[in-house]
Amino acid sequence: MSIFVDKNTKVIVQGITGRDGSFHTQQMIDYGTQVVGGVTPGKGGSEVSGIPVFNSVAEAKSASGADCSVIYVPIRFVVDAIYEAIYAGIELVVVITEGIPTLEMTKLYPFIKSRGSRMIGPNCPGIITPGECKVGILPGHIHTPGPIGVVSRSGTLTYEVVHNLSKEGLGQSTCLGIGGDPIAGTNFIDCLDAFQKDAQTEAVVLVGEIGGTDEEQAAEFIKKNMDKPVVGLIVGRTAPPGKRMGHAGAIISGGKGTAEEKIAALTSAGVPVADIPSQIPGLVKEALEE
Amino acid sequence: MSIFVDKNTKVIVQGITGRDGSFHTQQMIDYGTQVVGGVTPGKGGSEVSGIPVFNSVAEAKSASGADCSVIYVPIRFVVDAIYEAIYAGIELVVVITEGIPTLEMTKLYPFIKSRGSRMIGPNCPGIITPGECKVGILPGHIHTPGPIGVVSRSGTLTYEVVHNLSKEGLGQSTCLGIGGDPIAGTNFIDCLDAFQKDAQTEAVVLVGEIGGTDEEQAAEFIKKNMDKPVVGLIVGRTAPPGKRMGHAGAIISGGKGTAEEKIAALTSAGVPVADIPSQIPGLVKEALEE
Amino acid sequence: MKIHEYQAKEIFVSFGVTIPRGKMVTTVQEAVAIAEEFGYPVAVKSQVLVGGRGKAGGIKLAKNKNEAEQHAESILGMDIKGLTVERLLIEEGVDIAQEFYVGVIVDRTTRKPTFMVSAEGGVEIEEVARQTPERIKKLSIDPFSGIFDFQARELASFLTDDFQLAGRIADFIKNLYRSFTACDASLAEINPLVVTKDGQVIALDAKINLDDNGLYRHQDHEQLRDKSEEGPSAADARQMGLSYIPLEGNIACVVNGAGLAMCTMDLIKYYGGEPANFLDIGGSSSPAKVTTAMKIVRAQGNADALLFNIFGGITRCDDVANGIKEAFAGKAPELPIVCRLTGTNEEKAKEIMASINIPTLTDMDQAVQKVVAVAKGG
Amino acid sequence: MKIHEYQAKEIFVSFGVTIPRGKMVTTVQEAVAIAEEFGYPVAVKSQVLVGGRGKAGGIKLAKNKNEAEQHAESILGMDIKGLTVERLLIEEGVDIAQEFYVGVIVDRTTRKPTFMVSAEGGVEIEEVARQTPERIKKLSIDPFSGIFDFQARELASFLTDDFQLAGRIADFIKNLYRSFTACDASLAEINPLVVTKDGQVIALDAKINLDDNGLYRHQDHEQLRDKSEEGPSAADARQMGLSYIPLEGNIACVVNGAGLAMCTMDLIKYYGGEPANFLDIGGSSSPAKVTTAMKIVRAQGNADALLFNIFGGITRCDDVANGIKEAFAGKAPELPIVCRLTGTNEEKAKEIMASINIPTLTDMDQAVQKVVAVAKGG
Repeated sequence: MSIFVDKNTKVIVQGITGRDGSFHTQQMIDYGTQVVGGVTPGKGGSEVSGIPVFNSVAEAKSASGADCSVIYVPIRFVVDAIYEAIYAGIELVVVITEGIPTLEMTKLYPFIKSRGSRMIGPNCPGIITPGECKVGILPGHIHTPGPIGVVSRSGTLTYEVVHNLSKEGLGQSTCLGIGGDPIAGTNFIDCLDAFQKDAQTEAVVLVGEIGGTDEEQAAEFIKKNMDKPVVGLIVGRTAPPGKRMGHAGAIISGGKGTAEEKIAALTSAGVPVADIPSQIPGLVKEALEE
Repeated sequence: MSIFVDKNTKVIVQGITGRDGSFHTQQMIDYGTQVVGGVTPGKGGSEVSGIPVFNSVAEAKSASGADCSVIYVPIRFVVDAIYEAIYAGIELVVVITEGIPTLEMTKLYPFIKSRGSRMIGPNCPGIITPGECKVGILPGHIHTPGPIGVVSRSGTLTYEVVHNLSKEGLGQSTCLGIGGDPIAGTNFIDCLDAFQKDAQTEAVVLVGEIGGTDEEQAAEFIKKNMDKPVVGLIVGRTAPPGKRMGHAGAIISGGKGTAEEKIAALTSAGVPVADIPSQIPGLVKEALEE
Repeated sequence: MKIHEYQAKEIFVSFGVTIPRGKMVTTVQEAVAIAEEFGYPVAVKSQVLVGGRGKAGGIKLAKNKNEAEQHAESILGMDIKGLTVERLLIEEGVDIAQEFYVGVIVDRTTRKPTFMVSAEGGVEIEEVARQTPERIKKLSIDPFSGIFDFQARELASFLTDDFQLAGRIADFIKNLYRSFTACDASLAEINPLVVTKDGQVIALDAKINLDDNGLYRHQDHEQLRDKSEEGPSAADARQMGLSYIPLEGNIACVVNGAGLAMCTMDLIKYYGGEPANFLDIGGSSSPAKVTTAMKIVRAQGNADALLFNIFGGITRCDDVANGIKEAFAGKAPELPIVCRLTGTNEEKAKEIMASINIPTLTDMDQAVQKVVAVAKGG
Repeated sequence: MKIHEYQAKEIFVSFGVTIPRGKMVTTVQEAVAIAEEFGYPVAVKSQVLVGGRGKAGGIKLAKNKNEAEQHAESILGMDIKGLTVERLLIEEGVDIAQEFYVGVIVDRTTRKPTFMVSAEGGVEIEEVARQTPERIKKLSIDPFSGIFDFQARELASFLTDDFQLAGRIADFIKNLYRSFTACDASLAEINPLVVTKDGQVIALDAKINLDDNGLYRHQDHEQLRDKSEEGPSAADARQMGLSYIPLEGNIACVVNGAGLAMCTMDLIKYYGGEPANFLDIGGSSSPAKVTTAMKIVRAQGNADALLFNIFGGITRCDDVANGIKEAFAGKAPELPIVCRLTGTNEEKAKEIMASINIPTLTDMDQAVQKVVAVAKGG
């Protein structure tokens, strides 16, 4: 078991003929992901890494039966590409592209909900169920199958955390980055809920950062709805207020969204919070032993 | 029993201080309708026929517990008034005002559905459950309580039909006009479905007219889903194609929407169709006797 | 409200839809001057609010000054389905490589703005729909979000396999949609949309029907109304808030409510008569509406008898009776009148009508049977 | 992106939001000339991209030419929270009757554009939110349909019982919303919105933060950027697609990924050091990004040691190593460098680093502990 993707997930790649799209298509195939088609308007009929390219998601879906799409198209076309995927009935859309205007997200979010689909991202590294399916740009080799769910607002920091877990023999059920934007298609609660219900997952690592109140809401959710142990990490303790720390969503504004508040919320929900990534495997092991 | 409104329905009047609004408020009160409040922005604190006036639907609803609103506001304000009612959580909105642009209806219709509310109209005479509740501008005195449901795209023609029924001793469960616009908040099928489920209703009279395919769809619905008898009347047999017969929706265009097609559809669904209104009571009695 | 081709094109061009160079003229001299300015060939196109102009000889191509003059002369003043041509659109000739149909309407079934496109350009779309429906692609648009690029591409791809050309058609389609919504149209249609030999995408013909219900928020659209084609009675009716449609029969009828008015027409026919008009005086009562209705019926001239059919709800019967009294102002009616008045203030109305010696009935069937007999001279 | 008050007001006024008559100037002479043109009193307002200008003495009222000159002279060149005042906004004085707060942001919790209004105008809204939250009204807007009239009225009615005035404030609010969405703002704030003694509704102060993610579709917004306040390093970083924030510490760090970069800063602090910056070179690998990062670190000047922390995923470690090699071009680094490189092409990177005599580590904790020790001179 796992969450959101597994060995049966059939993936199409929107923007497959682009630089990032073609590179990661090959990477996903190499990992064993079922990549069943690609989409680039006007390039229909060609192939990338042996995968057929279509002019539209509708065509790709009807030809391949895809249920998941990963989107690498340039920022100017990405919003339209997401609507296209949802209109075509794709259930899971993973958006790697960075830079969607927040006002577009205020429209996309309720629209996707109303259609019963799920979006992971935007501005995210993707999702991986080790040994089964990798969708996005995460480096496959650091992941090992196992009982730990990992969810993060970050990219490389997630790899750091996963690397630490794998090194200490803690394999992962599913790892995903939900993206660093102020509004994300999937948030911590969605993932925690799925991990709680997933038979393979025995504990969850939640990697948060400054900005917003997603971690506080996650803490509330954990307190009320989870019996599986959760271990936290919050970065940005040393970040100055009012400055955007790279991610559009990582900003302390109006005195809100500080690391202290988030750590306090998690701690009060019974979630041990690591000071540094290398403490995480130990905290997970302790939690599992209890 | 009845459909959509009954003696427990609590009604507010949007546009209560206007000419039509104040006149029909008194008429509704006289009929025995529970009119619990009125709304005219800027006139909050005043009274019309002893009914308190509020500045907003939200205020009127929270003060009165209204679940129904009837809208008489001028065309320039009517779309906003409808959204206001739905946002405030009003379950049934009856829109008397005529002239909403069709493109606005393409937005209002899915919005209201998504909120789980119902709109009757626009451009309609309203709805009456004889002896219990009258919402709109229908003349109350021609109605008598009884087992016949009446649904119509028209106003005065409905009165004509009801008048004929009452004269022949056929009282009504509920009578409503769904309005003469191309897109209506409630269509024939919605009403037929409700009448089918209503214990009081024993037979239904459906009064259609040229334009669109609502009657054809109703015929399809009757064939599949109804065991109560339905009697039909379709007007506009003599209407020339391409001309709007008063109602925005009453137009034969591209050879579609003729009376012949509608009559044929109803007949094939086992619905006897009257040539003229005065035949209706006889057809209803025959149907009830079978 | 229907508007002329040249007016539709003016709207389209303001939203970036490409149209041929052209100018509306009302005289032969102007037509020739514009043709000379544009160079030949030019199209000389009658501007009337009715379909089938081409078949009627109302659209001609002129290859030189002589032909331009001849065509302008023959088309101006021409009668097309009862309408007199008073305006011409002179348009630069276009080298046509391909012709398509592109239209957008509000679809009553899906309740959404809906595109229809077909590679069968230049022919009647209803004909294509009947004979080869698979050659039409329909696509509904979410009115909140508008048309997406992928949808415009999907429509364009149905018309051509050439991706570059599809891109230009997709842009055209997006502009067409913007025009459609911005002016509250009920229909915006390009037939044919042509691709020129040098690859341009152009609206060769153009049609917009404006939603009458949208006119109140487009004050500027009132000036698009061609009052000469509407006729004075229709203008009177519109200004007074009446719905009026002249018909061929000889029994005029004045009714309150569109459904009841249609029903009255049907009933006249059912009892062996022929209605002379559809005339709905609407819901709210006002003697002025009745006098206007009387004026319209008189102006139309083809009636042998007049039926009032009023079911008083909001409309008060006495208001109608007062209107009738006012309309005759003491003089005897010039044509026989049958009056059916029932409902609100029925008794008062009867008194008023009695004062001018017009009897009233309360039953619709009786009234219609009587007016049919009267019109036949019975 | 933050923009100046005078720029925000230019945007607002183009959407019908009323502002006082005003002009931006950069010299005392201009300031006086404009003040003379407007007549007195005028407000002399420093234009810097930081809050608290008033408290810092950056906003003054001039009652005559003398005062206008004095204030312009004292404010121009003034230092406000580290920023030098280079521009003034000279504004006509306004007779204030009432002051309100009106703002709209994208709320992360409701995921919708959300208004906040308060009758507590002119004071910090965060302060009001903390002390008297009931004096703030919040209302979320559906981004597809935009703000409805009834919502604008609801907000305005929270501010005043005067229905006429509420109507004008409601119009103001609708215009504010249009400005907000049209320019892809993340915040549009009027504090205070004032009602003048003759009943006008005016934006006395104005603030717009533009969503950085929206800039790509507003080419014209780039000219609003105040490069003088940004500094050359920030401009370099932006152009190269790096995220850079200078800090007070002495350990510079260059990291791939924002989360890992924040984590690195935290780790430096955790092990007893102080970070000199946040610097995220982003995902895709390019030696040019590394050389730019080096240039920025050098320009900042307060670093005693430099840490590279790279977790190679898409970023290839050898690209980073090549960038470091290029940046030094054979010369010895002017400050001690600690390198942590792990992941994609780690081995190749180690070889390159060895060729320029910089040892590499693979463990983040070790690397940070080492750089902290090095920076302390250990």
